[in-house]
Amino acid sequence: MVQVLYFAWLKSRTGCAEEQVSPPAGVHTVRDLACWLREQSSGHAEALADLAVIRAAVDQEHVSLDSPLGDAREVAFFPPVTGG
Amino acid sequence: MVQVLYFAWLKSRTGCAEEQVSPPAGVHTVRDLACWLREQSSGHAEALADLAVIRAAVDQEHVSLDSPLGDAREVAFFPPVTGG
Amino acid sequence: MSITPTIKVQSDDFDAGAELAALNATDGQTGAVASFIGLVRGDDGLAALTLEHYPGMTEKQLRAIADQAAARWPLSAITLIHRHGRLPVGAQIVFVATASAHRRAAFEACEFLMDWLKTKAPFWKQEQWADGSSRWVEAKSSDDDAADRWHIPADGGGNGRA
Amino acid sequence: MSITPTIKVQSDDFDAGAELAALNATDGQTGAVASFIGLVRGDDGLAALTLEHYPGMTEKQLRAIADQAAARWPLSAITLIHRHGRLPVGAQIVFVATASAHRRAAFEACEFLMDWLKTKAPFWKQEQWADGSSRWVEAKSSDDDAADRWHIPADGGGNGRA
Repeated sequence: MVQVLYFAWLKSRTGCAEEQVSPPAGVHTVRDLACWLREQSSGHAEALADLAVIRAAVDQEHVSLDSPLGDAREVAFFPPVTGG
Repeated sequence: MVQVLYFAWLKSRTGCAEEQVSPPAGVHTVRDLACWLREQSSGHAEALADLAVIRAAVDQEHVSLDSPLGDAREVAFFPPVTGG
Repeated sequence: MSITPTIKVQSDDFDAGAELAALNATDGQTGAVASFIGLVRGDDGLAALTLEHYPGMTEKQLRAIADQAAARWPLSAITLIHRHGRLPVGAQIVFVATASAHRRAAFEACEFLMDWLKTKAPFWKQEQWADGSSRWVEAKSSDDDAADRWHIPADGGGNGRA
Repeated sequence: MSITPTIKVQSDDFDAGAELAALNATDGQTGAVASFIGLVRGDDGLAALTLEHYPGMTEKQLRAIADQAAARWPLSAITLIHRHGRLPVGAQIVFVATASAHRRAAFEACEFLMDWLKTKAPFWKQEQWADGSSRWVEAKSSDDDAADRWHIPADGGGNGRA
């Protein structure tokens, strides 16, 4: 089980701020997870359509989409940050 | 008549913060004035001994020692500034 | 000397003067305090910004950024404050202050922290317009360039800004 | 837009928070306020600094420095405060704050003003030591180098720092 979080416009598109998911065995990287999530609803498909504009964090650390999920408890997807 | 001001260690050496002087006709530049002032007392000679470490202002504007005195009303001599 | 940065993530406003006074309460070794305040600019009909953030990760990331600055410059104190929630035009968004013996270190660390906050801290700004519409602010490549000039090695924080 | 810098030369202490609040009282076009506070550092037995200045020229010079910054960067406000007299260890000496739409201009102008103050403003620091002795501080060539990096054309203020 992985907790998945969405922020900013990803959240409005998926329609949820967070959800518990159980990805199948073939999901190894953060990118794999995003691709699998796209299949879960049309909202998810829209939110995760263009992975070039999406950043991710695993257990609250910035990671590249090609990072392994390992035994991640929490994965977040979001647009590039705009704080400061 | 020119008002001459001294700051920091120049003031302790000349023994005065300011004085009115009437330099003779040959005094054209700020450097000429400094050289003439050196002859006025041993304190002045000591204060103005090394012109390489002395800065000047004419009528409250930084100038080079080779600037003409013109019709200056106020000339100041001081070490390089150390504010801020 | 190891320092403990002051990190605050809050919806409430902050008092920059009080924060500076705390930094000035000196060990006698601080000669320079550089600081920065970011404000909501009222561009052409903007009414407010709403800042969303990632609770938990935000404070962790701010602490990591402050630790990087402390490792890189000889600082005697660091304060980072970042607000979230709805912030009207003119409101304070962010406060960064750095104390050091000398001004160059204080200035550089302060700029570094701002550049790094802009590209690493998990905040997202949504613009609220006077006509009722809203829009998510897009990241600026100039902010990436600003952060890149500090040449921080990729820290797993890599991904990329493609 | 022409701005009127706030310039103060005084023996009294200043309230950096109040000065920043005044700068933040915004036209809505200010997004960034950078500021700097210089403090008396207590190096090895130093008790106080006494700052002498050139009344009349000081304020004029600070105004000229501020005008140069306003001409060079798009600033919405500038505040410069410089104290004189006897300042014990930990005391505030100088305050510089710059407001702009964007952070880079605010930071650069603030650093420029500090570098320029160090080499142009007619102040002289005398160190007062715990053992009763005193010594005039010598100008640092590193301050000249810092000012030189802004490539300001000689302004009659030339002379030189030989």
